[in-house]
Amino acid sequence: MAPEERAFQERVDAGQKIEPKEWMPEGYRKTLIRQISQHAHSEIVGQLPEGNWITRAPTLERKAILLAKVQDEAGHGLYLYCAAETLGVSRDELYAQLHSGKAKYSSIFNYPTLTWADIGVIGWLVDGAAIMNQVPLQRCSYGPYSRAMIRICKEESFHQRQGYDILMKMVEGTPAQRAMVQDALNRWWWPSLMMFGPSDDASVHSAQSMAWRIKQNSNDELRQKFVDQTVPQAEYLGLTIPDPELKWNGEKGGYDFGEPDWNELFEVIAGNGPCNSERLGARRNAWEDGAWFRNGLTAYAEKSAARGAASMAAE
Amino acid sequence: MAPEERAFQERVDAGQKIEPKEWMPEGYRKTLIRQISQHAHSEIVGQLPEGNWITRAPTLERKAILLAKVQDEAGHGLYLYCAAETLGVSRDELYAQLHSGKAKYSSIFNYPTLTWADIGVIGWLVDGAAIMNQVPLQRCSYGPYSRAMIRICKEESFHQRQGYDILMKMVEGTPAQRAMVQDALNRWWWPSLMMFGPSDDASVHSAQSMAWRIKQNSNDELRQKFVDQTVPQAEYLGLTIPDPELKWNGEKGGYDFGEPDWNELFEVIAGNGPCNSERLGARRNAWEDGAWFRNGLTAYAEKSAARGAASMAAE
Amino acid sequence: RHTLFEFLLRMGDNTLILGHRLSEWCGHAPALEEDIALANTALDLIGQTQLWFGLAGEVENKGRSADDLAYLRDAYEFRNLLLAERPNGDFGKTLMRQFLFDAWHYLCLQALLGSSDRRIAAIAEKVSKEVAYHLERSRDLVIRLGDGTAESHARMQAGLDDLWPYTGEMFIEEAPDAALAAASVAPEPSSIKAEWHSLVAETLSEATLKKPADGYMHKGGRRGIHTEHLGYVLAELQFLQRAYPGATW
Amino acid sequence: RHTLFEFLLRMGDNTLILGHRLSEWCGHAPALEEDIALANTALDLIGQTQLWFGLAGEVENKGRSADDLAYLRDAYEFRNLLLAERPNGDFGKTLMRQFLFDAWHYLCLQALLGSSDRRIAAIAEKVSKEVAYHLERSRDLVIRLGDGTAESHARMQAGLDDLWPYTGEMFIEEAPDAALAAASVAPEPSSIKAEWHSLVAETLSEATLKKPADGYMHKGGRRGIHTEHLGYVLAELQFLQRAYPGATW
Repeated sequence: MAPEERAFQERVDAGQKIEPKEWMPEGYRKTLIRQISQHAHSEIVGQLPEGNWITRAPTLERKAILLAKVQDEAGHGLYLYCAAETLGVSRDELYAQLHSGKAKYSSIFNYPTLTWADIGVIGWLVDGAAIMNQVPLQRCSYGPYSRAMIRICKEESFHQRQGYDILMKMVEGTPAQRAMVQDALNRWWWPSLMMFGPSDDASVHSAQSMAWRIKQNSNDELRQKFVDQTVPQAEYLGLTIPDPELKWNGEKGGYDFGEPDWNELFEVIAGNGPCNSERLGARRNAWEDGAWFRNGLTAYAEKSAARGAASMAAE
Repeated sequence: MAPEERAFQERVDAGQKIEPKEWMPEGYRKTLIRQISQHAHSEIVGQLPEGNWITRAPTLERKAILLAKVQDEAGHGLYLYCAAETLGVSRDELYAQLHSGKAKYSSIFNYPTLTWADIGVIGWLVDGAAIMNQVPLQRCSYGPYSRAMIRICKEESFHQRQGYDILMKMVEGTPAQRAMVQDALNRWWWPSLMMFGPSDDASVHSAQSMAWRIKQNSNDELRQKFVDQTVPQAEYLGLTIPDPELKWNGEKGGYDFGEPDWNELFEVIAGNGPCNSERLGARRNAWEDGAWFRNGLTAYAEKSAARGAASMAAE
Repeated sequence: RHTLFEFLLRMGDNTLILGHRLSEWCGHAPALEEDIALANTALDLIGQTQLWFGLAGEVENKGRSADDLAYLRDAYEFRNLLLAERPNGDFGKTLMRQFLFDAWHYLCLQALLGSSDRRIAAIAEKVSKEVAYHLERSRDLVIRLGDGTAESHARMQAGLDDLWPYTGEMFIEEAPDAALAAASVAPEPSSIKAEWHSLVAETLSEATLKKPADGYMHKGGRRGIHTEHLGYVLAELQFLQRAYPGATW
Repeated sequence: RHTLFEFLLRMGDNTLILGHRLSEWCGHAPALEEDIALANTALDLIGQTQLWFGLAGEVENKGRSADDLAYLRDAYEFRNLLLAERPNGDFGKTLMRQFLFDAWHYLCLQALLGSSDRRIAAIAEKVSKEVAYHLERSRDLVIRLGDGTAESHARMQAGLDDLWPYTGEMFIEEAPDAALAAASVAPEPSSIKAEWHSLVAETLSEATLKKPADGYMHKGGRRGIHTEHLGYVLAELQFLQRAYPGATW
């Protein structure tokens, strides 16, 4: 290990933050860019499934809350792209990677939102799983990422409570509403568990990421924690987790649960999910259809700068 | 008057039909082309306001009836374009005139259909007025037009009954439904009266058209007949005609009624109606977006013909 | 009985939703003849919906009318193929969707002619002539446009590529299918797969179009798991019945 | 009282329907900053809707909540300007619609700050800061895009030309207006016309856009006579409340 790499690792081990201008191993930079941009893309694509219900939100209050939430997500995207930019990659480059299919986003957003209950379940499970993943990242070794995460986590936990609140209201409602909630849980449960990634034995990159403090817990660890936290909440809502193998294991102090269909996860990652082509298509169209808008603003900025320079010269 | 023109007029006066290959005055041909194509365009554009409610028809039966009606209208357009073609003008030329704004269509279709009651009222009043205009045209001097009209009138009177039936059901229904019907009548009454054209003193072309038996009754005559027929129907439905001047005139054996706002009619004809730009825009888009389709079929037909010729030659 | 009811819903939901999609074209088709043909096909499909739902209501025996079934169920209660709810896209895509569906619909009805349930056989008898005509028409247009200009070819191919992943669902066995097949009420979905493929392959070849590889296939429609599009279709379709509950029209 | 109720509906219907249109953009805007800004504007407008409808329900005094007014009225009961229900079109048209509306909205709220009805003045006070910001933003973008590239200029001009015939309605007197003005509750619509025109003219000139001639103007929104678009908006917006009557969410 080169001396600067050793010094770097020592600082990481001591829990110090690495800042943009400082030396870092190329692999660290690359891993961070990949992880942060994937996270940013997820926030952006994540607008779509929830946006699908804004115009149909059942009350003005719910509509306002959902608008605020989606706005927060776009804001998270913005922080994260900024954090990635500190590593020397532009937002436009990252978009290009997303649009070409080279960069990934969370597979969970390739599932459709079919009823209003899905909005509740996304808040509860998807944001819940996201928080579980993100809380340790607040202590991540890269300063800008860590600080973005602190801001994001605060808002996410707010979103999770709002999602749970939607479900509380619905399970107290009519039988049709309760059925919608159970149906939504049935559809989102396994995809949510898969948000933690493949099981540890199948996971790549993990050891090095842990050493760099980009990752702090194993996938299976976080998944277990998520299940343990979620099952009692489901019980409180009077819902059935769609997993016949689920049961309390007193010995380990947690739940045993079934194996997700990893095949499905790999298929969805490979582009074969219910909404992959629509989500990516929507983002591509938004980008392409908006080219004139971005070019217009750039042209105006250049004209203004030229006018400013001309009037300075004239003075 | 030239001898052939005199012979022509004598045949017309004797109630004989003029057929496509026969000699006719240029003005007769032109007037017919204008009138028939305007009528054809009206059928085509007329699909749009009613089509607006097909996807939202309140029962499967009503949806089927409305689909059948709109299909009939497109069919009427087809007969009429064919009748116009016998006068030496192609359908594509007529479309070009429509799309450029040179040819007109009935102004009534520049009003929006805002509730389901509008579908009933269009059947009752708009088809009713159309029939009133068209019945005499069954005896028109030009053979193909006259025959098209015979076919069309039969279907239109069916449509009118269906429209009236929609309203019957609605006025027997809830207060909201009754209110919708009255509201629709309020909006469509005056535009329907204007379907007969300006009052006789302001109407151009009329005298010559009458002599040629292209037109058989004056605008005001038909309007009066329409009012006399419609008022009792409105009463039967329990509706109020939105005309404070309307009252029975025993002396003339018909109703007196107020003057429509001719200014509005001329404005709408000039392009300034609620839906002019949307209706014409929809038709233009349909035509432009469909160019590839029509070109594809033509190319295939040419290829097939060439293949046929090649295989004939090879034999 | 519930199995039979589910089967009838599937049939009626397919025709209702596809009929809805077709009627969205009203007045916007690329040629007058197409406006007429589309309205005519939609009209047939809505008529068929009335037959299937009429029988479904009878079988269910809870007093639900055909209109109740059409207008008062939410998306998760619909059993149509996802293909039927795909957005229209351009006219080429609409025609391709129609052809892919018609081919299946026709073969399905042919099989239903021999249903052990006479009421089903009678409906199949009644509507199979209509559907044979739909197929004849959509097949012919697919061929002509596929083998037309470069642009018409490209559009038909794009429509085909886009819709192909929605065709696999036609042949998947769902829970009720085995029981229906055992009772000779309806064929197993997979039983018409080979014939469908050969009919489609032959047509595409004549159309000079490339049959896509069988990759990932969407599914779920017949279990009530739809795409995000169906909710919007129903919001529009059902508006009046939902907004004025109990009113007669 | 009915006059006052109608006035409050107008205000709330404008913000509800325009908020709906803006939220249709969610996730589809041309830049991330625009996604955020649009969601933010929509959020403000929905919040304002709650205030106006809350007061409207109070004034009506028949127990209708803000949600009842938003979700359980049909199109002919809506009192919004036709401008608010115009379809989004491209992003330039959406921005132009926003600017034309914001300019009116801002001036209207400024006048309402002096309403003799304290509750109205209080709402105006509360929301006019939000709306001042909307106007600042939409005005700025109209200028930058009008004076941007040839394409952005052309798009903004097309949006303007298309929407201009929907601006005349803002200043037309309808039945309730005289009474409202007489009681100093709300300004006569025509009273802000000159200021609106000068604000708009100045902005368009800076944007190098050509102000259209004042020709035919659409009207009817404030009397409940809408365009064909509103029915579709409501079918979507109201679906859940209509499909599950009486449910709480």
